[in-house]
Amino acid sequence: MRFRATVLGAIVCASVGFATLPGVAAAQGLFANLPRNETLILENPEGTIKNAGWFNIWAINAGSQSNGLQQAALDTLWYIDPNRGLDGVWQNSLAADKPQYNADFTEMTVKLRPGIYWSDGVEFTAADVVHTVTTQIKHKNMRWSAALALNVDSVEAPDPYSVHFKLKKPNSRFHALFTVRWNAVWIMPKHVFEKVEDPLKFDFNKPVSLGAYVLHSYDSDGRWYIWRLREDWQRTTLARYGTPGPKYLAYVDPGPPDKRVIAQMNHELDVIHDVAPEGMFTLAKQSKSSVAWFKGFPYAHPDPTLPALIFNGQNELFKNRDVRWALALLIDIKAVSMASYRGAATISAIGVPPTGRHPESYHEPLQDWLANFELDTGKRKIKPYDRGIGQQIAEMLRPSMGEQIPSDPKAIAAAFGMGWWKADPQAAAELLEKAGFKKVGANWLTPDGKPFTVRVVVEGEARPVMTRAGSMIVEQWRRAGIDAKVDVAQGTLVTRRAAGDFDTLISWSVETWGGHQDLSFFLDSWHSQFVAPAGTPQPPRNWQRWSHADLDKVIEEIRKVGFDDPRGIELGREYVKIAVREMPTIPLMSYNVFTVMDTTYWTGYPTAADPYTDPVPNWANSRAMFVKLKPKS
Amino acid sequence: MRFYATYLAQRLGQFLLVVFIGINLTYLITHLTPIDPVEQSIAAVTSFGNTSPEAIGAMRQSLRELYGLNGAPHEQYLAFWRRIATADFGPSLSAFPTPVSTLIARALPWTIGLLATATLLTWVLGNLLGGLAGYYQNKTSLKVLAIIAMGLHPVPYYIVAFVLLVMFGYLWPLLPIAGGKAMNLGDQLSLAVVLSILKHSILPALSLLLVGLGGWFLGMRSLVSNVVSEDYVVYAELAGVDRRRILGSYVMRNALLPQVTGLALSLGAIFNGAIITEQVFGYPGVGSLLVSGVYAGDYGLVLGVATVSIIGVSTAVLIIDLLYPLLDPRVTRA
Amino acid sequence: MSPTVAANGETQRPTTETPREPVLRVDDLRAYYRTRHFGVGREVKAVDGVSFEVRDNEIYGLAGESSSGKSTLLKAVAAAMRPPLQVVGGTARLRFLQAKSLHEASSAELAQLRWRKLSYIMQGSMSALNPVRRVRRSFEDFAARHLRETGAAFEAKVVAHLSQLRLDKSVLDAFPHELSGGMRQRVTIALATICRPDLVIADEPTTALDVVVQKDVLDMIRDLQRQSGSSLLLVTHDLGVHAYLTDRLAIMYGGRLVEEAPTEALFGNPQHPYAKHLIASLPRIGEEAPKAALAGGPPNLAEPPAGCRFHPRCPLAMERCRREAPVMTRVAPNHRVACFAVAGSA
Amino acid sequence: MLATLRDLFLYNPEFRIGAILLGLIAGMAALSLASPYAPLDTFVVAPDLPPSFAHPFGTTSRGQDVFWQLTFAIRNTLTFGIVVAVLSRLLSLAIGLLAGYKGGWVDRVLMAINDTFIAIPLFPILVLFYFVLRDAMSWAALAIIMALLGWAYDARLIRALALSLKTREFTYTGVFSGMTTRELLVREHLPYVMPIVFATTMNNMNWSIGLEVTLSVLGFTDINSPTVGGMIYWANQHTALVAGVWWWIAFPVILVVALFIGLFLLAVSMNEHIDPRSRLRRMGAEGGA
Repeated sequence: MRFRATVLGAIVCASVGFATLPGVAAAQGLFANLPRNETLILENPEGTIKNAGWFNIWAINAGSQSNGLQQAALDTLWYIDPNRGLDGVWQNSLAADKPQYNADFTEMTVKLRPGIYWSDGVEFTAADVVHTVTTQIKHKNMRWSAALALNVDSVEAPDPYSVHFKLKKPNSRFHALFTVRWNAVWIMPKHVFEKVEDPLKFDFNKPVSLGAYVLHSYDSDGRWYIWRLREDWQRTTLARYGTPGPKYLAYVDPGPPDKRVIAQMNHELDVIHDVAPEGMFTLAKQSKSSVAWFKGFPYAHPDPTLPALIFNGQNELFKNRDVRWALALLIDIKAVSMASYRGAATISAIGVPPTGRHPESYHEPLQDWLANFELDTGKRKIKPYDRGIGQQIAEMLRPSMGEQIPSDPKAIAAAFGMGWWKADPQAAAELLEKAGFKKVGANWLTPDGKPFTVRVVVEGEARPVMTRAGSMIVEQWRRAGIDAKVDVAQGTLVTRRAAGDFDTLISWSVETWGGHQDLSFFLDSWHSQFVAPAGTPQPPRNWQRWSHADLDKVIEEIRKVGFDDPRGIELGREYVKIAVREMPTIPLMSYNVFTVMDTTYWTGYPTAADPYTDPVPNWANSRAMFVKLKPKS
Repeated sequence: MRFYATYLAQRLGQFLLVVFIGINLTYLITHLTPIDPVEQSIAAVTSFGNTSPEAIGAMRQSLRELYGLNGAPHEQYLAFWRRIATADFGPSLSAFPTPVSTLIARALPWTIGLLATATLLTWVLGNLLGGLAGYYQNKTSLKVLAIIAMGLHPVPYYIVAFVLLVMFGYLWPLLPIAGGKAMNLGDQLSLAVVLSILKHSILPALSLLLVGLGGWFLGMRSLVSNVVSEDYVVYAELAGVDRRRILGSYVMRNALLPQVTGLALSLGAIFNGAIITEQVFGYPGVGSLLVSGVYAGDYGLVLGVATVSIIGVSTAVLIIDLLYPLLDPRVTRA
Repeated sequence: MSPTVAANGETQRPTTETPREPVLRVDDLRAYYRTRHFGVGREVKAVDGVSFEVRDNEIYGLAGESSSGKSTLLKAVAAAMRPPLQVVGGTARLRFLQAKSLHEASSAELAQLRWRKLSYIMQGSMSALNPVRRVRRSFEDFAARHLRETGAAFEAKVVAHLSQLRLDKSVLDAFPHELSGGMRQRVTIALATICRPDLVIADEPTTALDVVVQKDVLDMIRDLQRQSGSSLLLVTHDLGVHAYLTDRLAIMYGGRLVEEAPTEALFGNPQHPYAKHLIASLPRIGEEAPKAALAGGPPNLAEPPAGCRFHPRCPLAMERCRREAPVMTRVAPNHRVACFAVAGSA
Repeated sequence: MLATLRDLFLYNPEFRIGAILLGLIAGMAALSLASPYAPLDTFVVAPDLPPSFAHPFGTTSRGQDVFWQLTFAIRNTLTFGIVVAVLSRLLSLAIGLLAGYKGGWVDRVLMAINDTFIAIPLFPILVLFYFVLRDAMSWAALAIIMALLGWAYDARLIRALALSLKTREFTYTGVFSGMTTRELLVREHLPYVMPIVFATTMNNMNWSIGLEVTLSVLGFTDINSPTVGGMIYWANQHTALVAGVWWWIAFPVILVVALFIGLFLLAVSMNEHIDPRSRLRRMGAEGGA
């Protein structure tokens, strides 16, 4: 008996221990010994960083980029804000002025901002820029080696505050390399790197900052990084916008979506990078202090990125424009929007993100052209565009979402997008028949009599929203008699996308500055010169491996006009029209990121009401937040 | 002791076989993966950055050389065994240029610390209670325990872990739901650190305990109720030998023997646990390292972790096997 | 082995004239196996109304073919019953027991007298010892409490006792599986006798052993019994052993005693037809004629035959035997038989 | 056989409960044939509705009726478990009997491999397989892989039994009457081994289904064919718990737990039926009362 008693006793003790332990340790919250009201906690979507102690961002694929390093500690010549920007979209950061090109775009001169210092007290000068360029050209495996080597013939610093580039061939977009859209070529500290013999093997720990924050501490297991505001933050480029609010920045890995939601409900995560829509709605409902880009539905911040259904242009089935169009007309975008974003999507019929300053330059001017666009189904001519679909989505949602849904048409267009292609199975069938397909019973057969099989590659839980969009499209195609299946690629998506190992793919081959109408950021890569032969890896971003003579002409002309030349926009519209006629990808919607911000400790987050920058915290541009955030009093 | 020698030889042979087959399996599978580490690295570089197409072409070439993926398969295989022999899995592709061994070395303490302790605790507790339940067959308290065990035992581990997570992380947010210890505590050992580590390990450990307990409990219970009808137990009872002595030295002692073998066999399953536990509770360790390695197509890392886990598990099994004769004097004769 | 051997064994036997209160008195004891499986109840009347007594300083033998219920009887008088075996009637009284029957004694009281007063030698010594425990520890477990000695003194006592069974003290450090069958049997005997209990109950103690080993083991048992003065209740189907060792002998058939008498009397002049048959079937040197085998087999104790349980096989069976069961009747001092044909109407 | 089953059902509570649970679940699976909705179609009903008369188990955020979705899920999951069990039984029978009967080096080699499969951590290997096969990892493929990995433990049991059978007379007579090994194993030994095979089937199903659920919950299986794990996977994708759509997770979990307990109880009761010692204990326990 006593034996048994002791055992049970032990169990009781154990359980009591379990119960009390939390109480004991509860004293320390998420962060031990860090003043919560001076700390801004942000999600780093990279998750847990495997080699936490690596800060040499110039070495390929080494450490983390968005653990605060590129947002808070590094700097480069220019920034283009994806939204309105603190004082305009274009920001001269380390550069004192815009880039000056010579007439034929073979030389670029940069004037640098004086009085900027590294966190170890050394002044920043042109020598650092030159060293950044020459070092990466010398060591060909560094992050921007290839890009620089390809363009730069020579670089020198006539004086400490100016840099002069000679280019190998004309390139009116060379400065883009040094212009932050998410990231750019970051400037490295000459006085540190000139001492290391192999910059590829150098971990740059602890990093010397050019930005307003320095590394305070980090987790050797890579789950969190803490950055401290520099005492001499006035000697950084951020100073001219005012005093940074947070004394500490903590970039953390909060785990999967539901854990992120829980964390913010417990006020232990100020900025969530992204969650599933349901998580967003939950926070909107249950967490009074949480705010998002839009005050109400659809909440999410539209990134200047355009998810689309991408055809593999080298797949025989999809070489025929009519087939591509038929599949497009089998899509009910309303259902896709509901399935993926629960309606919180900004749809776009054309290959330009409906975000930032793009609608005014592309979507709005092209509405009439789209409305009159005619498609020959072989039996008849139809006008597939329905400019009312954004409106219809809003009406669909109004019953459940109520006054959260705006009523002003402009607001609706901004939130839900303008028009899209009317689902038209009849026309789709006609197009398929025109392309030589036959419908036997309920199923479509290809011209050579095989079942019409389409696999749609999606990424899986890494991008739930895109996965859902893909599943919905598959479902619609299946209902139309096509043997469609979802193919969850998980981590292999990137490889398979590059290798052209897919029928169709939910991804994006359209990314833009957002704040600037220039499309070259992605469009240049659509030139036929970059389309890899089938079976060989495809350079980014022309994943559709599709080329068209007219488009090549457009691209080549863009290369020769200035960055801010209005001609650039006209050429952009040309691209849009070609893409509509050819439908190489089926544009769906902007990549709306459910970035949620907790106002318990901080106020002044960027929102649609005050769109001074992109709140998505892994964008280097999000550094603008730091100067606008004020502690909640 | 000739018997022991042969026994030892057998065990060692088995050990080597397990390691050999296991490692070849992982090598085979990992090298069949469609993931191209180079493309992965390039993707990581260009996913958001603005790098021009030709640039990528140039970079791809140099990376291939850098990662040494150009050798013929058999060369890669031989090189692979050479590296295993020297416990050098090369640099991690997803954490280039940090060596895989470093990553594993960093993760291993977490996994071992959590799983080893949880498993042993479960085993001891499960056998104790099961033994008692088998011996005192009509103690209600133990009957209740048996029913609970029966209910919990067959539930898949993920579900138990998940339910715990929801209960204590969300419905009643009492315990941390991610990480091995509180952030910004510093790495030097202090009471705060220990407490924090304990606190973070409660949920994972509890989940492992709940799931493991049932099996041992039920197993031990039926073993004991078989042993009590053995002659030597009956005889000892006839001799009026002290009940506790009978329970301890006669019943438990003999019933435990198969359970020890069971422990050895279950060690393989422990590593399965590692992956799920670490995924569900965001706990650091080799399990999550493996998954992330697989996602990133990190050959070196995946191979390293799989290899280490296989060697680790089989070593543990070996140790138990070698200790077994001390527990059961008959084994080396059999 | 033959009764002649037994006969000269008899000469050294001190006769016990004045019987005082017996060590063990069994009265009309009934012990049944009651099982219930898949709802079907089953009752095996393994011991069905047995009475006898074991006196001081005697070796009382109990013989019978397998499934005659003798081992069950033994379990019953040793209070070694586990379900489904249970005593349904009668008493088994031990002299040194307050309770009027073993089966009413508290487990505490039993624990008190076990091994000091009442010990047991198990059938099949192979499995009687804990396989993972050295012999020494078994002795400590079994005897230390009663001998009230520890350490060297205790050890010395054990070693001395072992030597009486011609066991070297090295066996103390052995594991059971390291000992030969004979040694293991002697170890169990040593275990059972070291406390010099009043009554030792032995169940087929030598069955597992080969004849030669058997003989010295038997000798040792006798010597031990003689100089310890404790009584021995010995059960075996081997009449040779009985003839060689026991003072009085009872023969059991179908869960009942059929005859009881001093051993030489029983061998010399068996009364009950079954006993006659048993004795007759013993091999004798130099005889040719094959023995007449008895028709039929032992009764199924689940549904025993009515009346005398032997009647279906009995050459002398008469009408009455089919109806009533005969009781043990005195046919001579110390000689009881249960048979109408022999004892007439009792 | 049927009689035994009836007796088991009448007199053995574990068996009774287990059988009833499984019966209910099987019935549920059968209902899938009557489902008004196609398993893969989404947004066929209003999303996120709590349990009600119209939707006894509520509806998912994908606009599916949880109840009807579950009928398909449990059907696939059950089928999966059965397929794995059957395949792996065949393997463990063949190997166990052969090793046990042949003995010698055959036995040593087979058991060495056997123990290897017992000791190797399976989960990493399964995950790796998933990444190799990608969308080729249909549940059929998974079933085969699991069968190939899941025979070892029971093969040992069967071998042990075969070893004991080997020494029985009928084996010798069989050998002397010139039976081939195959004939001998099939005609003479199989009947003795069958009961154990049945019992292990239950455990094996628990094992395989458990792994399947875990894998698909982590998204490591083909999400095109609905399984219980797959449902939980989708629920997690929609952060159902924090979104308050608890019924999306609760009912699958309840169902799968019921399934496991049912199988487990059957296994226990069968074991008891097979193992005479424990049966005797049961008899004793009740007789003594």
